[in-house]
Amino acid sequence: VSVGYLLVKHSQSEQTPMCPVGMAKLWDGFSLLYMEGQEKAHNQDLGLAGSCLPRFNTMPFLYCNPGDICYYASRNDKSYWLSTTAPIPMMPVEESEIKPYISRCSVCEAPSVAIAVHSQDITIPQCPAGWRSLWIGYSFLMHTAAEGGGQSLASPGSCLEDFRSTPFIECNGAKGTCHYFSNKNSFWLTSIEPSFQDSPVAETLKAAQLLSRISRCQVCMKNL
Amino acid sequence: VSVGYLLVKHSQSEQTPMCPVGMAKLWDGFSLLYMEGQEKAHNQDLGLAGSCLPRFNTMPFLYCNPGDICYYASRNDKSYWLSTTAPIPMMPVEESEIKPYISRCSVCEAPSVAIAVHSQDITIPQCPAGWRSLWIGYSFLMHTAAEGGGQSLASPGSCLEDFRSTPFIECNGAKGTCHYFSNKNSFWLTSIEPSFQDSPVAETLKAAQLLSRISRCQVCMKNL
Amino acid sequence: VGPPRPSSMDHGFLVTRHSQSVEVPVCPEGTSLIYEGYSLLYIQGNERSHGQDLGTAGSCLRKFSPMPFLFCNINNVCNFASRNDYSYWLTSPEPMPMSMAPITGQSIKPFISRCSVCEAPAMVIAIHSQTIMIPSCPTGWDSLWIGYSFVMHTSAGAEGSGQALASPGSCLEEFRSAPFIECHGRGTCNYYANSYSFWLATIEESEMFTKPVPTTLKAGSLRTHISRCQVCMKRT
Amino acid sequence: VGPPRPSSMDHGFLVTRHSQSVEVPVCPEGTSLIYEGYSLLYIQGNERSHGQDLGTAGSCLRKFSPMPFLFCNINNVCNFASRNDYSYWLTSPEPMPMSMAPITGQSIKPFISRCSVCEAPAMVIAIHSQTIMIPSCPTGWDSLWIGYSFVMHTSAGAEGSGQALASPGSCLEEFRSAPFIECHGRGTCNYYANSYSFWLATIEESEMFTKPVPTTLKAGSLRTHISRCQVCMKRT
Amino acid sequence: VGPPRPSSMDHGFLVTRHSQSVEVPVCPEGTSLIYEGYSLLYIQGNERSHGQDLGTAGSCLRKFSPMPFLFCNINNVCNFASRNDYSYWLTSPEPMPMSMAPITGQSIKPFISRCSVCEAPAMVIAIHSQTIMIPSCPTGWDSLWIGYSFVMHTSAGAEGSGQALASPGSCLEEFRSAPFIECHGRGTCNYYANSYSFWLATIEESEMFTKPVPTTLKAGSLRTHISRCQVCMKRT
Amino acid sequence: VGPPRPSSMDHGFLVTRHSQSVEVPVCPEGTSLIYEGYSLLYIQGNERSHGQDLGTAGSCLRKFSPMPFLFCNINNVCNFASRNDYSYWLTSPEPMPMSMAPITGQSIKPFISRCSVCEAPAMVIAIHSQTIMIPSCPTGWDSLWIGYSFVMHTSAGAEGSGQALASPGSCLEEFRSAPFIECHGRGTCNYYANSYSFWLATIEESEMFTKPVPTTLKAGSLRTHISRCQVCMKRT
Repeated sequence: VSVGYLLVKHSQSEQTPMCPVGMAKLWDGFSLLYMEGQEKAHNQDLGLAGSCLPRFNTMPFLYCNPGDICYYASRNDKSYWLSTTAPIPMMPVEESEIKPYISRCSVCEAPSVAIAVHSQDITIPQCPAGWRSLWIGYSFLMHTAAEGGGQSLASPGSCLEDFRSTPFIECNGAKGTCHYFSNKNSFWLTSIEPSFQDSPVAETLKAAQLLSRISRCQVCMKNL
Repeated sequence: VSVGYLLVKHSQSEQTPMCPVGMAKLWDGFSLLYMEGQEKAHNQDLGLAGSCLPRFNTMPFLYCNPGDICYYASRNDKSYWLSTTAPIPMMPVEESEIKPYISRCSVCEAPSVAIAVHSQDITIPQCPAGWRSLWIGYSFLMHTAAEGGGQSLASPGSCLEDFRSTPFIECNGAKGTCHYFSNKNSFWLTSIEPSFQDSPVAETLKAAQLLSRISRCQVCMKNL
Repeated sequence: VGPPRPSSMDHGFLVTRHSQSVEVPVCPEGTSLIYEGYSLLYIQGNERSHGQDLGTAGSCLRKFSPMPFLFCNINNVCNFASRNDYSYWLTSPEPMPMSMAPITGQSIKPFISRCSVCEAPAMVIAIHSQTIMIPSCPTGWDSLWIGYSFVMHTSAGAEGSGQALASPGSCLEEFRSAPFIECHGRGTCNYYANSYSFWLATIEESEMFTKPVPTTLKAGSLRTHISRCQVCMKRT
Repeated sequence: VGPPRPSSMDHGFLVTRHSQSVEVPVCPEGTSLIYEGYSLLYIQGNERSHGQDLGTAGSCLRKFSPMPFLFCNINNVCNFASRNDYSYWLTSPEPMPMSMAPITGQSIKPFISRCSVCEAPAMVIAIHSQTIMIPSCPTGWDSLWIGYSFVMHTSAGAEGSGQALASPGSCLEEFRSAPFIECHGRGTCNYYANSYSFWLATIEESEMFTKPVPTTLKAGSLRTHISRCQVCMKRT
Repeated sequence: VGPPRPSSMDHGFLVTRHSQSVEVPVCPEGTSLIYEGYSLLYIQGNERSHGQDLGTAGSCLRKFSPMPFLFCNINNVCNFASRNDYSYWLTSPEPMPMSMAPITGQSIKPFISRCSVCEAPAMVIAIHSQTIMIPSCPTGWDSLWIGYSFVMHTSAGAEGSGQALASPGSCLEEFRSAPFIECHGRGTCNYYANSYSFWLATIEESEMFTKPVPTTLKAGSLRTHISRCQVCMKRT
Repeated sequence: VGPPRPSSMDHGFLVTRHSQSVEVPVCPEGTSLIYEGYSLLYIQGNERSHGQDLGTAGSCLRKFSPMPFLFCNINNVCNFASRNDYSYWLTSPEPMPMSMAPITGQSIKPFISRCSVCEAPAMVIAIHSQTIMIPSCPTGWDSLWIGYSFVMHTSAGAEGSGQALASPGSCLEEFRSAPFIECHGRGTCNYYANSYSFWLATIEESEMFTKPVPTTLKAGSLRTHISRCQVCMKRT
């Protein structure tokens, strides 16, 4: 009966997440957000299995030139990973110090399609009739750090269980180090009132108020 | 005798700077660092008179299209200005609150050419024989905020009298507001030891240590 | 939300339809409505754009705002509508006011296209003919709608995004040379001359490997070089 | 909506296969042909690139042209092949002429890879080993083909695009250091030195958190550091 | 190094003047001609632009070609006119043909502005009023010409460049909404809707710190918001 | 630093000369040395490049480091050599090691070009012929050196910068297809295939308005299409 839908879970912590009851795990790994080669970003949707890489390295790829020559870790390429709640380090971390910062993930085989729904409100949106909830979260739209990328709002990757202002970390490939640099921005859907808002009022939110404007979401799976 | 060399002084404060003794002031104004139209930055070298604009506005320019149509303040263009030491505001500032944040400048007529020399060291470099000192400072190389620009290292604009980690402020044209957003980076020449350094060691510097690695500079004018 | 369906057959495929008008579009036959919204094309923050595939539910936001997002830095500070960011939306045929001044407030509403997210019993794809003929659906697939082959778009800063050509989002029912509008956080929307829309072109079979002939098309003949497409759903 | 059907029924999953040669590829066992075409990797207009996932039907255009698209501005004017835009296509192993001059006209044809869009009864995914060993398909999944882990590509202006790593498009059957060619609106195609292809690298389990060792690979040893992959289809 | 000279001696200051017409401009009074040429604004290679300051001799190329440069890679190969690069030139008031088709060959000539590089006895600067009044030269400086405050320009890919505001290049004698044209390596030139020119705006003294009022200007009123400027030379 | 000069004549014009070798260049006749250093072309931080004009003293850094700068954020934190930033330097003719592996440590030194900053009594400019003939200096100007017309360069991320064509920095004494090297903060330098150098091309008088003929030049004939130049100083 199953036709092989995949569901990807990211723990945003050092623990490997569990697959929902009744779903088999195909593999687990590390939560890759995007990579940057030759200063060009290539994004992975967190809802697709490609964002769960079985092995981690600050430099998970190499590149080749016409003329049969390939280079590994010889230029300034980078990788970006979903991060954990480990405290922001003062200095870039390296070697085994990196491990606590990288989120883990699992790829599960699901009986049907999973989607994200967003309330654009601080209330949790309902799943459509005939769909059941997998998890609730915050509406993660996009990320930048010089280059950047984003999530499809229909994908479960756009619904992160934990909100934080540092959802991802930068690893400098050939240096073998990872760090939060201050040019990282994360973009989130906001709450909108009324449903056709024509003149937004500028706001700056600090620590405790942050959650007052972040849209909520739910990941839903079709019941069979 | 004078052939009309110009010297530009930026106060990095709310006061209009004075021209050095014996030099006439041509005009004074506000310290424009760069502007951004259609997401493309256009930089002004702080050592050239174009960086001292007689009038300030968050939107000092307009743009035109083929087909005889021009637009003022109708899209998301920006301007960036050297800033003062006024404390970083919590919220974007607007209207008369902006004034204390914008550095002032004067354009002076000089008898000969002025240049910057950089020590790449924490000691102050000497002026070449036959040149006299105008001011000493810190070696300001480049700035980014999504887009960005830089200074010619031969220009007096690359030698800022005051070092700070927030040397410039962003003004959002049509909104009429200015703010320090956290993606602003300033780039400075470092001290280098020995004179041919082949393997730099990574460092992260905080508050009090900052000056321990910033190169010093001097602006010198040819004696006649 | 529609009559009961044999749930053991549906796996939860979604397809999004955009009316390119102020009317909420009806779901194609054989599919049922999940929710309706406003047609988001892409956003741009910190000079970087991020697009939504028009065939997915992500392009149909339940609520409209000229600034539907905020951004946070690593120091636990978030900024809303305080920088020069952009959102782009599909539009209705509403003509711009003669003054060409930016539109604000409630007068934005007539410009924004509506959309519906519909649940389908099977996969939905787009087929492109690369000619002015409408392509047929493959055997065993049924037509949902026909349209024009929309492939990418750029605007401020030459940023933009594009459609996956196999997605129904690459087959827009209406062709317009200005299919989307730009909105700013301060509550204004407008059309700009550097908004470009890119469409698959028609290619004659015999001219596939010959040098393309540069052509400028003007009002009246625009559609002569635009590829047609059909959106098809697997028959179940 | 229709009579009861067997649960193993088709939902219309598509998978695209690229031959990286002038031969049209056969559809993998268990799948059936929808249509065939030419292997489009990405286009670039107004200096902005837009890629197609090689695992989707959007990467298989039925017709080839060095300039398969046009663009329109908001004043009802469309331009075809009149500005400096690009298209990029997967290639065959055909060697470049010694002169390295751009190729034009019918001599382009031997360079362009062919593709088939195939309908599959279930989901098709790519699995990457990040070693030089070919990974196994998960239990209950069957192999369609094996290949090398292709992740992204850049060319003119350091623009480019990439593959979703779970998509079959990220598993190319042939490894080449120059897997794609650049074509221009004026009817020429060529390889350029700043065309880069990016591949997943091999990583030893024990070296996951250690500093990578810079390595330069030359003809003969290229494949020693390229991750292998397998494309698998759920057995139904 | 040499005998004593009069202090008012020449040091070799150069100033470049652009006619924005097909006539070679005359050097301003008090300066003498070094050479004449064609008015290059900027080039764009590998999607990156590089501009010349219009006040310097670098903006006056003695010869015109739609592709005045070539590029080399590290393998000792140079390519000329074989990729999609651009050059941009100041233009004359020549109107575009009605067809809006790209212009080629000898018909390009009437569109390209001419320039003269002149030697001056002292420094030459531009002064901008940021009002519609022409600013005076400082005491002791003489006027060379008056104009409009031209500050930057963007075109394909939102790339472009700009003028140093103290350079005479930032004071263009003619205001036009389309002051430059785009040329391609394949020998064509044209105007495009995303060619933007940026000019200093007028600012009322009393409104320096107030929120700007968005304005759209159309034929007839264009000049009401454009800052004026004067180019001045130190009297010696 | 040199013999006494009649100081009342000099206004302090500086000109920078690059040897493109490991030898410190001598100052041209009539000028005197201010200081010597290493030939910086441009830096790149946060994916954005910033160039130095090779004719100015800013391109001659007294000290070399693969990472000659640091950056600070608005929270009073500065980072040195901890991110993936770049510096680019003019090079000597030293051939790369066969392995093409990045060079590190003291073996970097033989690759980096040296420079001298010299004080001149009058203005120094570059004149370009746009032919293979060396152009003459204008009447009343003396030659300092001859070279090849270097106009811009791009590398990682298609970023880069360029030379003002009136500056002596646009006239490089040696032509090489790889005139500069890339260095990284972790202490490595190397040549990369997407490092492009752009040069003014030769243009026949009679072909100024004709369509350029695409040409690929290889070792041996490279110089046949590169414009020549001369650097001239006003005679005082």
